Amino acid sequence: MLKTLMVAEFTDEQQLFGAVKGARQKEISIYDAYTPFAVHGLDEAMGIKRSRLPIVCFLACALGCLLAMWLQIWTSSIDWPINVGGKPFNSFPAFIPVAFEITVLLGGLITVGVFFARSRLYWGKKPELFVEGTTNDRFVIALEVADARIPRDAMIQLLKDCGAISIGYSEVEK
Amino acid sequence: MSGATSKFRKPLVEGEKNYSQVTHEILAPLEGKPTRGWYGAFVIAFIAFAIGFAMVWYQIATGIGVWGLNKTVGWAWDITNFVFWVGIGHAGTLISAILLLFRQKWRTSINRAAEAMTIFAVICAALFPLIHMGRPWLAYWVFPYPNTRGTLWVNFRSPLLWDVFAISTYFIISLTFWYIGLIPDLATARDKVKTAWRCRLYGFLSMGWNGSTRCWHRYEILCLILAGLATPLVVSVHSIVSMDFATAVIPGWHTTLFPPYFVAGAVFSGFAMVLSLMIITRKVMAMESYITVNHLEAMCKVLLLTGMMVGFAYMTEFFTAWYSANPYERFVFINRATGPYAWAFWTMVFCNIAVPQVLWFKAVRTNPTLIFIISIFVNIGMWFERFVIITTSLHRDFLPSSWAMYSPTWVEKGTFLGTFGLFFTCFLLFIRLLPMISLGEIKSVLHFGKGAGHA
Amino acid sequence: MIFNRSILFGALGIGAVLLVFGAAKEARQMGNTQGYEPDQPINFSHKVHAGENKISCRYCHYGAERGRHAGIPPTQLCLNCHSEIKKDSPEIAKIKEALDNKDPIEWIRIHQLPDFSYFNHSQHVTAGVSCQQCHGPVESMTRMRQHAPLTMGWCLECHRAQGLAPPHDQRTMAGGDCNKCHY
Amino acid sequence: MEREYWQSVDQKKPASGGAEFPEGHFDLLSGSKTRRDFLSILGFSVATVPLLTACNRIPVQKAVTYLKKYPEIVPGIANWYATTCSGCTAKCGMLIKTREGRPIKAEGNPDCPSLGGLCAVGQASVLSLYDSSRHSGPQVNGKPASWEEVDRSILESLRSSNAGGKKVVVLAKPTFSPSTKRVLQLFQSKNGNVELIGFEPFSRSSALAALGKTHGRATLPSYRLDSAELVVGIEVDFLGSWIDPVGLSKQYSKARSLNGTHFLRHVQLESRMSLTGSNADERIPLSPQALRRVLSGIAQNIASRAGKTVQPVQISASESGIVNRISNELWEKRGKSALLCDLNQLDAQVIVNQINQLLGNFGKTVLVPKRTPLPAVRDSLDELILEMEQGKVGALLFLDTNPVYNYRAGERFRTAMAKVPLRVSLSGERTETAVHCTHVCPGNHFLESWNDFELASGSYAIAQPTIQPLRATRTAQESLLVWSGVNSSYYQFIQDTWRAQIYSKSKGLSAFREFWDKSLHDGLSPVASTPDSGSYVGGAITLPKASNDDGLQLLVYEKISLRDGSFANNPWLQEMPDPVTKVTWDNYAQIGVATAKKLELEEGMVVEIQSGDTKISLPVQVQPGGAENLVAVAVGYGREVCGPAGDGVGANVFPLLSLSEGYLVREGLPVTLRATGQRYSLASTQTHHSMEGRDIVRETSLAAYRKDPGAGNKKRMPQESMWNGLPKGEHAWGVAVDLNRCTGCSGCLVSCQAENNVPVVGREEVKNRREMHWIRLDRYYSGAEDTPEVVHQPIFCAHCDHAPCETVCPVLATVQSSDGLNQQVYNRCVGTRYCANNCPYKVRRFNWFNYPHEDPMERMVLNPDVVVRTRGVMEKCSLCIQRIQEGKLRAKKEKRPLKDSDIKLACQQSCPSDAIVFGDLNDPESPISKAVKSPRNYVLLEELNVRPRVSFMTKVRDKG
Repeated sequence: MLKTLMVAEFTDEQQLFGAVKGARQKEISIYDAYTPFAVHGLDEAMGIKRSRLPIVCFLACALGCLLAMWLQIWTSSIDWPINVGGKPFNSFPAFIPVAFEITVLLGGLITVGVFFARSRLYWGKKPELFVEGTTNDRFVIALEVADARIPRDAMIQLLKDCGAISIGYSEVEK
Repeated sequence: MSGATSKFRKPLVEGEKNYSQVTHEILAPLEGKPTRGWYGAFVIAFIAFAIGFAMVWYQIATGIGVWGLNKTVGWAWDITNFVFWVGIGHAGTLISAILLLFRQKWRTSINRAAEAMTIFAVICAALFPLIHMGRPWLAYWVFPYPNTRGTLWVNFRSPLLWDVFAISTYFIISLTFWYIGLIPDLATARDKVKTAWRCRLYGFLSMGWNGSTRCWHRYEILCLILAGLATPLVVSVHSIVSMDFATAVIPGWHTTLFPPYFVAGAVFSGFAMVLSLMIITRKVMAMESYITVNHLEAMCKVLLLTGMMVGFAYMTEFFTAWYSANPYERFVFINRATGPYAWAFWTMVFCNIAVPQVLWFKAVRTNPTLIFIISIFVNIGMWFERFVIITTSLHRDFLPSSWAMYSPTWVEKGTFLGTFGLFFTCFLLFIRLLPMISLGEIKSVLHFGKGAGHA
Repeated sequence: MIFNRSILFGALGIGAVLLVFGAAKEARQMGNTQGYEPDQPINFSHKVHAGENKISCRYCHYGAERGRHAGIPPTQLCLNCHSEIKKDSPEIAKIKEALDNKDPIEWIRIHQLPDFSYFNHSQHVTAGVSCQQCHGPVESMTRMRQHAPLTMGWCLECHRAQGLAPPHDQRTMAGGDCNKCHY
Repeated sequence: MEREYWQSVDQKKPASGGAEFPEGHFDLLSGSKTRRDFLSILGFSVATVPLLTACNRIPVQKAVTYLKKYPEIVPGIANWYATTCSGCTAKCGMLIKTREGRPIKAEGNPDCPSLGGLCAVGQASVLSLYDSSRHSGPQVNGKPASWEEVDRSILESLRSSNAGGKKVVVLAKPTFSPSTKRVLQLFQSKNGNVELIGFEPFSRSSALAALGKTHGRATLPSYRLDSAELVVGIEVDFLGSWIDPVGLSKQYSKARSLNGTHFLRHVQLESRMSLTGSNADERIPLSPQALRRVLSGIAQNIASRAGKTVQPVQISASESGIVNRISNELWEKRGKSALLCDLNQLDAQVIVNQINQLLGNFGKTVLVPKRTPLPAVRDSLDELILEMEQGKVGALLFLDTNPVYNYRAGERFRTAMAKVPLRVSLSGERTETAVHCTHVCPGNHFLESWNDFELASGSYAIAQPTIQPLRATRTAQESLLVWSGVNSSYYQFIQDTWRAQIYSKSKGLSAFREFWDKSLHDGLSPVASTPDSGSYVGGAITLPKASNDDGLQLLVYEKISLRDGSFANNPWLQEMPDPVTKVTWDNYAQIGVATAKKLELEEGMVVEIQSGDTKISLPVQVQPGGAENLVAVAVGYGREVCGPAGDGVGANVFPLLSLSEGYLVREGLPVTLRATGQRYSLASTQTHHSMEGRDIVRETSLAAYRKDPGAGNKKRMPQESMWNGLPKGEHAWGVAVDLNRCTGCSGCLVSCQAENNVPVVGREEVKNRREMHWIRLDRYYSGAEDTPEVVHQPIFCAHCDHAPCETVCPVLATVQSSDGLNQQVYNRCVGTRYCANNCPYKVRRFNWFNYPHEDPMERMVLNPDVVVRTRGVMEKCSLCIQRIQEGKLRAKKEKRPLKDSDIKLACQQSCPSDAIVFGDLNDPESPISKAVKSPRNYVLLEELNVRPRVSFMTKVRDKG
């Protein structure tokens, strides 16, 4: 199943902001916007829900911390307790540095992994580019045509008003 | 885009540039022909690297005895170099992570190169704990993995083991952070370059990045998370490195002051190295408009501050030794300042305390040549700091019968040279292969301080 | 299409995990010669001697009770019986030849502990460890085979079961200190 | 007790600029370097291949069986044989441990007069046995030959020498062996005109002659220091190398042990700082000439007190002060004192005997043994050289003598030798003399031979072979028997001697066989002739000649390790640090601090020492406590053909020497010194000689000790701990070292080296401060530079309960055992050296390289119960864990609990002064528990709270 998108191209992030605001006003669902850099406030303007990555990170860190503590305490005082310099088998304070490192390591790696998975990014993926130069100096908005409550002409007009230098259609898999 | 410059903020990028120009200028080295200077530098760096490789090969094939160590001084240049490189490796992550958290926008033009420097420095650093082992081919024994020895695990009480975890974590997280930062720029490069293999390489590595705002949203949060993780990591890594010494019983090592002292020292040496590199790079790669004098000045201020922190730590060490009335501790510090290695101590004091004081003057802080010279002094001084801590404490400890002197052999010197070779080889390849300034970030601050009134 | 790709990636992922585990398992076995069963210069059968004829192990391996090494018996010891029994066997002829030429038989060593571990047979025999506990059902082996893995973990299994620290019976306490075996 | 300790002599000077960071020196085991390195690199590359392909199988190993069953050999079980050491004249009893037929360790025999002690030389003799540069078989004119050929040719030559009216000279080391004496006499009687000449490079000829003159028996005196209260030594290293160092150390330490009622006071007058002098309660440095004057003064003083008149002596005021003080002390302790002297001057030795006689010491503290050596020793071979030059000598046999190297006119001897048609060397070792012999008939190593000895105590000792000769060698005595036409083995011959001479004296034993077997088993005959006071002949007291010329004078001495140079090819002894100077692998010109200053010399400067026309070059070693105007040089160095370890090490000092009245002038020879401008750094294991005011060796005076046994010691700190203790084991091993007994002789060091397969690293590596000895003897000076006090302290792994090394090892390669040992697991070690850095005692040793063990002969000395460590791993004292395990196993097999007396550490066993106590701290009755409770006990660096299991006992000096 294919979905039709209306793709407009701008040269300035302010114009894109205008288009986003306009589309939201007209209740046109925005498929996505594409910018060469992170334009501050654009995500809010588009009404993107705040990512839950911090929660993922917290859980990953907690997992790392527990895993590291368990590994250290289990190996040093349960699986094979060995007298090292007369110190107690469970030398808890000495286990903090490694636990901290594993916390950070797992926290970081798992969060990054989840980010890749959630954003569908993987090595060798073919990029989905509607307009050439999106990664250079073009600011692009893709609107979903099918859901729109206003006619296409009005949509085109809206985009033109905002300063679009080109407008086209594109089809993506649903 | 108006040209009016703000009275309060200096622009972070100089001159009138549009986005496409920025892309073009920063990606220019990727496809342009390397300059003669680059080739010259690369050949020298590679020869140094080859020398280092030969030294390491020879040492592993023959035995640690080819170094100048002895029964009393069991660590000297090896661990000095290790701490030196780890210290240098701290600036990158610090610039990226802490300055990101503090929303210091001036970091944008230097963070990429600084992070790259971190990674290469950590590689150089990690080499030393590996080759300093008597049997480096068994280095994997430091990892706790199930084995047929009934499972014999590892000693989690050993600071050296903490080091293993700290350095590996630091390397992996720094690499990840760096790579995450590179993805949008790799996408830009993918869409910009013409050469087929570069297209394919950047295409593969950029993971199909298309600048989607949904991704940018998560991406920004991820960067903040990683910055948040990396900041305590930086502090923990050098604290742990310092614990190699601080938890030992040897007078001159056994000091609770070490963790903050080492972290300050690491920032100090890291910024010095960033300065040395950036001043050359901006000149050679014609990036003066991106890495501006303002950047240099900001870094100089950090240098001055951390330099004084380090100086304060030196004094505190002496005070503690005197105040503790511990005869061994006192002796170590008297010996440091007046013993056979006094020249190393005073070199350290001169380079790390005296020289940076000239940075109080703005004229100095804005003169790249002077900054370069100062940064080199600091680099030397910080190397000597580690040498002084490690060697002078070991060479005369508790029982005078075992007191001994240490002097390096050509193998140690060659290995140290080799790490510089490795570092610069990597760095030179980096500036030819990857965008050395973060495009995405520089574009977002392009109008900063120019009164254009963007968000 | 996305579905197909997920399957592909899933399969690749599982494959990678299996590979890592396989490699780790293989690595654990590195240098382990359990099951080693080489041809010996003389077709000596423990099954015939120890199994069918019930000759005590310590008749030939007399060192086991007294010393560190159980020892492969001196060539002459074979002839204690074989000067009468099966005199004409070609295998026995090899023994006689060795004795006559003063050219000792070179057996292939099966049980090899690394040089850095000290093992004393008499210590274990005194503590009541039977030969079969480590060497397996020797009395049923036609050709000698390494029964146990002879790894440190395998040694420790038994030592731990015996009790590592006092209070224990002095005679059987095994001990778990490194320097029980490593010095 | 705080005292001022000063730094090493060189440290006192301002540091010379820039010298601290010299060009890195890299010279690994120079000489045989390139090929080995190439192979090791190759090996490294090849070794990586199977690792990478991960399919390596253990290579096929062959098990080669014994053909026959030898009832005495059970693989893995050691056999011990009693024999007698041939290292010096003392003839200490030895127990040789053999494994699978190979001697691997020498220990003292506790049933012998040496009471179980054994010095470094005796310990190292097992390595000499496996010296692959020993002669491999007989040679004629430098070509290998069979024994039959050699015998035929020698017999022929002897006959023709006789026919030509020339005489046969046997130049033999004087022996106390009854059978060897008989062999020599037999040879003399069977071969016509035979002259026996006794020659020893560093003989006690004057002492022998003096005793012959005063007491009618030309023998070496023996002593009972354990019943003396005062010993005065004059230039005599009786704890190190003189007559019977082990026996005297036993007596000395017993008499100073603080257990008995009296304490042996020791006053030493000497020129160089000897080991003995370093242990003295009072040491007075005097030049050799001054020593002679003082000795005369003492003689005169004592004689006048005894009512005899002697001509007055002219001495300075300060010298007469010394004379009066010493004489007073001697006179006060008459009958309970002993005057020992090693000046090689007949008059000096005679008056020493006379003084002892006047003091009534003979028969009490000084004894005259009944044994006499054959042939009578002489220092001069000039007469023989003359005869050789005149062509009067038809055959010359060298029996354990090497005059070309160690005769003062060795060069002249060598030229004269050429005139002798038959020249036979009977030494097993390669000697400079054998090179110029027509026939080399190598004798066995003493561990391969039968022999017997008459001891100073009057009993008879047997030396039995502990291994078949490794080479085609033949005991020298057997060769002489063959050439005397006797068809019996030397073993038979000894039995005959014993049957006739010794068995006949025995009472109560039924058969000779029984008597022989018992003697053989014990190493000692049950029969003894007690030494007595001799018969005093008296005679007038003639004072020795002493010149008043106090110019620069030479003193030659024997080092405790190499002695007269016979052990020069023994790497263990070459690498043994000199107990006083701590220098290895070299001899040197030892000069006192004041003299060095006067002559503007410093350590490491090469000087030329000249006497007459001869000169030698040696580096300077500046010695605190050295007398003024003295240059002391050790003999035994500068060997040329002895083998790879000894060749070219140091310089030969014998050619400088001269004779006076037939005696070798070993002390006081006037010499001149000239700096050559070259420098040479000595390989020293200790470069800093002051305790820096630290509380390392605790000591006190006898007077203070009598008041409070804990004097000089501090109260033990309360043991605070953050942690609850971990489970305690069945045993708790501990060691206490009595610093009052330890003399610093370093016998323990070599014993440990032999027991634990400690590698030899060579001169360059010692210079790099990488010696591997598990036990080191720290020596500190304190007080004035010219009259320093010296302390010796053996340091080895302290086996801390809270060991700092353990905490820092990342891979658990060093952990604590249940019985409190700090275990080092070599095969787990990855070699980070963190443990060594964190060891406050610096006792850990790292294998910087693979140390050579390739020599198949030398490998045989390795202890099969101890792993040979490869490069890259840390090692250290294990408290002889293999011995502890062996003791445990023995107890287990005998189904009884382990007693700590079942186990003796290698260092403890051989200690000639019983300074080391080892045992179980869990047993309150054990000697160690008692030692630890002594008020004299302390642990080193107690404030670190690492809780070492090794503790020390304070040193007590009688300060008068």
